Amino acid sequence: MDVMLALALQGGQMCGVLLLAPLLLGFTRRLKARLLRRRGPPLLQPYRDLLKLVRKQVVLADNASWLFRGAPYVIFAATWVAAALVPTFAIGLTFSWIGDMIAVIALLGTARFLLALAGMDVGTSFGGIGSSREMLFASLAEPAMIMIVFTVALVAGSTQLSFVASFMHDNVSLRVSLGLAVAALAIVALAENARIPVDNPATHLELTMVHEAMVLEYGGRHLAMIELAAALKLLLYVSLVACIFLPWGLAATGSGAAAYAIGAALYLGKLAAGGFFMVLFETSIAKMRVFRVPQFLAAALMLGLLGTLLLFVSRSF
Amino acid sequence: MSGLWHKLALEPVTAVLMLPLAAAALLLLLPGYRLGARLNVAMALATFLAALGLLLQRPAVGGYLFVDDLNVVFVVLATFVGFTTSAFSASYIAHELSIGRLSPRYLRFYHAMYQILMFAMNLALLANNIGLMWVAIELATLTTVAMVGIYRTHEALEAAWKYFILGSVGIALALFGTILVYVAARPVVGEGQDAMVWTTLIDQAARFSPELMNVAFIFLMLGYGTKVGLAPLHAWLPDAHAEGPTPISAVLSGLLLNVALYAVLRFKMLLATNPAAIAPGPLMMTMGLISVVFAAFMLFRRRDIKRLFAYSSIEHMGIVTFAFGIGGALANFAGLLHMSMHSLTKSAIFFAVGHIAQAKGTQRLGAIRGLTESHPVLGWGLVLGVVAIAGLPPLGIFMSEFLIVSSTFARAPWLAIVLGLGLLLALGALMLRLSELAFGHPTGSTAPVKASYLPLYAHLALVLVAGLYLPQSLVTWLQSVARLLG
Amino acid sequence: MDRHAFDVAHMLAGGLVLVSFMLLYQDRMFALLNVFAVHALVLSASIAWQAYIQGAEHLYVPAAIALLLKAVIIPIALRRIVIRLDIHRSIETVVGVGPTLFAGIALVALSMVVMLKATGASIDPLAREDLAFALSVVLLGLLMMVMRRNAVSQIVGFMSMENGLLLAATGAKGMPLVVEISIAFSVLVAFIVIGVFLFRIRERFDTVDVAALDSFRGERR
Amino acid sequence: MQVGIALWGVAVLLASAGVAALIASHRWARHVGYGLCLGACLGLMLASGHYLVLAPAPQSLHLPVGLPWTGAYFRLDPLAAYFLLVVNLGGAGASLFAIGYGRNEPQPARVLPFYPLFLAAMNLVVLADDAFGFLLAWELMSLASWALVVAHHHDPDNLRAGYIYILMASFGTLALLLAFGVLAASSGGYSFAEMRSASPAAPGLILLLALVGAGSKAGLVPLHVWLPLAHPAAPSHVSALMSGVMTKVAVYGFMRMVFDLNGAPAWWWSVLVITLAGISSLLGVLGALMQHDLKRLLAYHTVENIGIIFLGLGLALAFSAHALPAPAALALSAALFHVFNHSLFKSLLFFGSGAVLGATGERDMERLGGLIGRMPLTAFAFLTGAMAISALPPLNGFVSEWLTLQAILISPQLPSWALKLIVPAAGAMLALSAALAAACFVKAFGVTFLGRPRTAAAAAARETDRASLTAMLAAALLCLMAGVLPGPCLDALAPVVEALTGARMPPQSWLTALSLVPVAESRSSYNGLLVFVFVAAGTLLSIAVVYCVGSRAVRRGPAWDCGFPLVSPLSQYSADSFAQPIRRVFGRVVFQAREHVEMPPPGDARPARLTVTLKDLVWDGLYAPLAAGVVIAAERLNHLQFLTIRQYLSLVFVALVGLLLAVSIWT
Repeated sequence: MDVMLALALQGGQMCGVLLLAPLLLGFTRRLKARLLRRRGPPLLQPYRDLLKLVRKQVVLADNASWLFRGAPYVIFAATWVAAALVPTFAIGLTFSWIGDMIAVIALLGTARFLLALAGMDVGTSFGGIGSSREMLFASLAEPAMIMIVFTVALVAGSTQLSFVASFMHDNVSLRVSLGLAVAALAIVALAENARIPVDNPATHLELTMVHEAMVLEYGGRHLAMIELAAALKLLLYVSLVACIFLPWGLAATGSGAAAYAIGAALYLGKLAAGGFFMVLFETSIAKMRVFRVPQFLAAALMLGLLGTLLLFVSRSF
Repeated sequence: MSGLWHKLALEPVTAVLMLPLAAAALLLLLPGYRLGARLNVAMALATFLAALGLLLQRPAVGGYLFVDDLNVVFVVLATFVGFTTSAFSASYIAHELSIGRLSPRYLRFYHAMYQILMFAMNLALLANNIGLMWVAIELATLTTVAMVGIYRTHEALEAAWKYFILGSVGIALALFGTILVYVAARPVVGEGQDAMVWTTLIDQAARFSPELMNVAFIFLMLGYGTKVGLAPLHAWLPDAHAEGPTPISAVLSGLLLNVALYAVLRFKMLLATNPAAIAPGPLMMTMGLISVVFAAFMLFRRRDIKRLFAYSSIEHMGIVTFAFGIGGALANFAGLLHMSMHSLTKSAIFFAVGHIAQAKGTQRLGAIRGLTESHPVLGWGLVLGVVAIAGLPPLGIFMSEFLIVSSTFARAPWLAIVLGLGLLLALGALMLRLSELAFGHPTGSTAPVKASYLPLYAHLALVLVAGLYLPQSLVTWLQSVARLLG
Repeated sequence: MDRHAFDVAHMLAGGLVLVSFMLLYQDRMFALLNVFAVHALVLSASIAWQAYIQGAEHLYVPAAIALLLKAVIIPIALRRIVIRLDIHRSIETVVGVGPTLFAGIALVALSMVVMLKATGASIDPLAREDLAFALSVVLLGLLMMVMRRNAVSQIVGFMSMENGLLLAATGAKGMPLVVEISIAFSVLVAFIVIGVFLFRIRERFDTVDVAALDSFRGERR
Repeated sequence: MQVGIALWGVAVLLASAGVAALIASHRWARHVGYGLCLGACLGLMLASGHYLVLAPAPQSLHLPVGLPWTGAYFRLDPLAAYFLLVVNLGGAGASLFAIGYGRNEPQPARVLPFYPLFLAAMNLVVLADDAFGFLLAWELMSLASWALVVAHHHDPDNLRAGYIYILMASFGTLALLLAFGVLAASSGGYSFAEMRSASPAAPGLILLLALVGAGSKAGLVPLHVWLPLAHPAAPSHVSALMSGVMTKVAVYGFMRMVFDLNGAPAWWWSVLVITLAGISSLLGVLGALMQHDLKRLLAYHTVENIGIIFLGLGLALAFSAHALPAPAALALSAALFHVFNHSLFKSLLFFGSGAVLGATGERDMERLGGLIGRMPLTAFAFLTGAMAISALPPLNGFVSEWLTLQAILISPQLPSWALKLIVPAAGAMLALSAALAAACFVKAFGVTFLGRPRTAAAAAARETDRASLTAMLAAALLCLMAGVLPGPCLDALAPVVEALTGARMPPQSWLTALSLVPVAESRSSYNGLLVFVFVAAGTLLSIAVVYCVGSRAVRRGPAWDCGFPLVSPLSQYSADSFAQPIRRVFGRVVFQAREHVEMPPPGDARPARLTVTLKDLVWDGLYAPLAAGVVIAAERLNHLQFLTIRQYLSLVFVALVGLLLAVSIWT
């Protein structure tokens, strides 16, 4: 009986993640408009966009190859599995042990790898610009992420997200290395999700766009898949921050329905808070020049490395 | 006459000496060069078989001649390389005649001198009397000087003259050393004949006056060292190799250097048994090391193919002298092995170089390219030869260099490192030249040249087999000699 | 062997060293050849004297060879060659006569020190003296070859060195093969003289000046 | 018993070298030659696999060949068996590929005989159990690969590459020779058995020499300069062997000398190895990013992956120096597993570049493009290889990197301060080089296979033959299998790791659904199979849902060009332009990268010109001065050849007088 319950919970997590992602995107867009004194699109607008895109006819370039057509689905699936691995409302779900933090980062790496290749497939210079810059930012963001994982793993004694959350929940302690890790994670989250200081999700100006340049050639159902993947990635990062640094309210395995409900409610609150702080930060800063971003990300890498170094030197930091 | 015949047949020692002399006389008289060449090969083969006979039946130790483990190695090697070189020179001479560089009149002189050289070397190896050994080596020098100058070009004459002057000075110093050894031996061994007989000297050597032996060894080392071609005394060797006919270069590199080194070894053994005297090792090691490093550097700037391999001979003689300088059973074994491998490989290289120079009509390195394409058999023969001489496995020289460098590293680390770097430098220079010679677009004439490939590949096959497997009988024999050398 | 014999042998060997110094001193070609003749004469006298006091008849042969070949035939042959090939008569030295002589003195001192230290009491005094003088003659011969530029003077230097060797060989009492060695050496010297003549064949070189010879060194071009 | 079979396999290889030499120019020569090699490699693989599975006691065999009094010893122990498996797996793949690829080999007579010799030499290195046999096989391996590098000898660059290669190889062998000299001195004999029993006199010196010797063959940084020159110069199947397999034999050489013969490690060894490894991985990948020749790019990546392997080895040394066998076992397993993985995907990538070279005759990425349309299967295989080398999850590259990162996470237990600072830095370098590798392979795959063909040759490319394709797809499948089922592979490694570090990783393969738990369940676990299954299921589910809900209409049209038509394919991103941002960020420091733009004055029709100058600091700093020194010395000494006879005589005279003085003074 409890196997069915466990499977149901895991299914619930995966579907929940899928459904909430566009909602978070809608919420951030609306909040941003509000902060800029605009009414902003309705909360459920992203759902309508996705449905519209799915129903539209796909226009493919003449020399688009099988990679171009197949990539969106694999990108979506990889991001979806990664997002499902991060605990949202409960820890220790049935399949939570199939991958740890490094696996999550690597899955996102696979998605990015395929997206960059898809960008270059059609052979226009836009795809080239997008892929080249994306890989530049990735070559600094990914090591920063691994350094953050090192810091957290050295503090919590494990790289498994469920164990990290339970450890952080039990012995709450303000540590210098964790502070550095949060700052670094914030920077990397902004870069990975192509938010304001690194890349402007709203514009289509060739010189500035990175993520958009890669998907310029996509349309219809393929574009829907990629947009959904991007939303899932945003959700993943917010739930990652919530799971590691705000672990309260996560239901332990096998606890009652009430605990799960509280967990879900608190998770929604965390999402809203995460979205709010991100939008607040975005509206308060202008977009950086492209070659300023590597220094921005290098700062994240240095923070992560410093955190790891401190923990290597002595456990107490 | 029957007595002589009887003596000749039964006594391999006299056969090894008398055959070349008889051949020389015969060849002087024979007008036709083709017959002369064939006779030369036949007599060289006969001498080699006689030398093999020495292996089976050792004659008694005579006043003037004797055969022991050490010089049998050298005699068999000398006669074998002499035989294969004569086979090579037959086809080489044929080509030289066809392009007019040599006239038939000189060929009779050339073949006679060749056999006299064989006689002189065998005599030097078998001599029990150190004075007789000196005379034999001097005779060998004179014959090689005559043969180096045979082309009568300016360079050949200059090379011959230089070889003659430096050789004579070397011989003079060696004689003075021999006299000093006699003077040191006289109070202990008594006057006259037996103070010059090596076998009696080696027994009494412990009681000679050490200071006199030191001075004697210096003169002998510098005297015969000139003939070995060690570094400060090497000047004659590159030009003698480059300007003389290639069979002579092969004989020079393959045999004459070994004979001179054999003479130095004989006197080193005398000194080694005398505890009070200074150890001969350090002097030989320093001269050997200087030769290796000096020759390695000189290899880089050479423009003539035969001069390149002449300097390689200096380097390898340096290695062998270094090995004997270190002493001990392992290093001596490696030295003996290296010496035989070097003479086989270097003569094989000169066989290839001879035909290559004839095929391309020049000895300038810059003018010869793409041999493995224009003359595949010669090209790959040269590649195999250079790979062997550079000390790369699976050929024989790798084993001896392996033993020398690894056995010295434990005892004298810095010397082994200098030796290793010298070898590496030489390998670098040789491979640089080889990749220009053997590969790339072929230049010059690609007409096939009538060449005898048998001696070339026979030597390389022997070196290849020796690199992988040494028969046990040969090993025990070399080990006993190694112990003998002290 | 009484005192008297030792003094004569000692004087003759010393005389040979003195003549070697005179060889170093010469700067004219013909004078050099004459002094070399004297050098050979003193050598043959010393060999003959050794033969007499050691009672070794076979030593008279090298004495005769030294007298006949080196004192008479070779100087004359060289003189005729010098005239025929009009080799320039003056001898160019590398360092100058003064320093050469000074070097000669140093060499004689070195050979004395080396030889007397090397030959301890075990060897009879005459042989020790002979060896010391022989070594000095050899070294002076080598010095002459090194310090002279033209070929003929180098050859004379070589021959004087060879005379020193013969002095040593005869000095070592009872040394076998001395005759064969002296014959071998004379063959060598003969070859050298003929070599000089051969190399001198008109259409090849103008002079036998060793420096001109070197311009034909292989690989130079 | 298996060691006998192994030696028979080597004998077959040597025989096929002879046979190939005889029939080289014949039409069926390559089928026979490479077929024999394939068979022999498979046989050797079976023998070593059988041995590894049974894991009996080490078997040794003595032949009277080699050094006269010691003879030749051959030994099959878990370490040798594992590397035999890796060598022959790579060899089988390369031989299978070569059967097809061999047809566009201009001079088969120069490649066919040396190829089996090369394989035989590599097998012999792994089997040898005495110093002479080991070094003979080692140098024979270099000689055979040198002959293959100069096979295309009409191109002077190949000759230069071959020359630098043989020189560096001999330098490495000299270092190993000196190391064996020290080992033999303390143990009295040249056989490894004696060396193992006697504790060496100077283990630190032996480590340094082994690091120089094996490092130069593997391609650790200061000694790597020959690798990007030599590997691309050889025919592609040989480059695959050299990069994928020969570097592993070098790793084996290092492990045999340092882990097996050299006794207990000291703590500072690992500091040296880890620093070199970190620098190698970073410099290797940055070097690769700057290349636009496909095979040189792959060769630089070999340097990077060797850095990763040596990082694992360094960690293992550090843990065993501080008597922590369990983490040492984990680090060593990570390194050995990466050895297996790298030989797979590096061979696959070189096969792909060989197929491209065969189809288009071009190695320069700037002249390729759009090959995915014409060579779909090669593109798929190359993509799998690219994803594997960039350490992306479902494939095997990620698993070995994941294990190495887990090993780094355990290392705070190491007490020594130097390690506490160096290991995190090395971890950061590893992460950075993995990310840069992904960037590099997006460039390589994107510029070569995607977009529009830049030259006529690329446009006219045709798919390669079946044999090459089977080799590539088999390697790709193996990469996936190793990535999805790492448990059984790590259990196969266990006997090797136990032999060298005394401990083994907890048994993996029977855990719940084959997940990988290196230390403890609570610490970290990764299940390759389920990740792959979930991603595949996600993809199929999304396709199904979109297929049902959305439209299936597709219309082909011209690509979006912002209004002005982009006719020329040159407007696409080329390899240099793709790497330009990364070059600007990383290259300015590491390669002194400088860009110089010449704009013609207005009205002048001349094209603008962008020149990028890169300097190889290692070459300019270390090798160029060395070579210049040798040339100057040779020049100066050369004057001695042209002295006069008198001056030569004065040399003799000075030598004589000097020695006489020495004797008179000292005695």
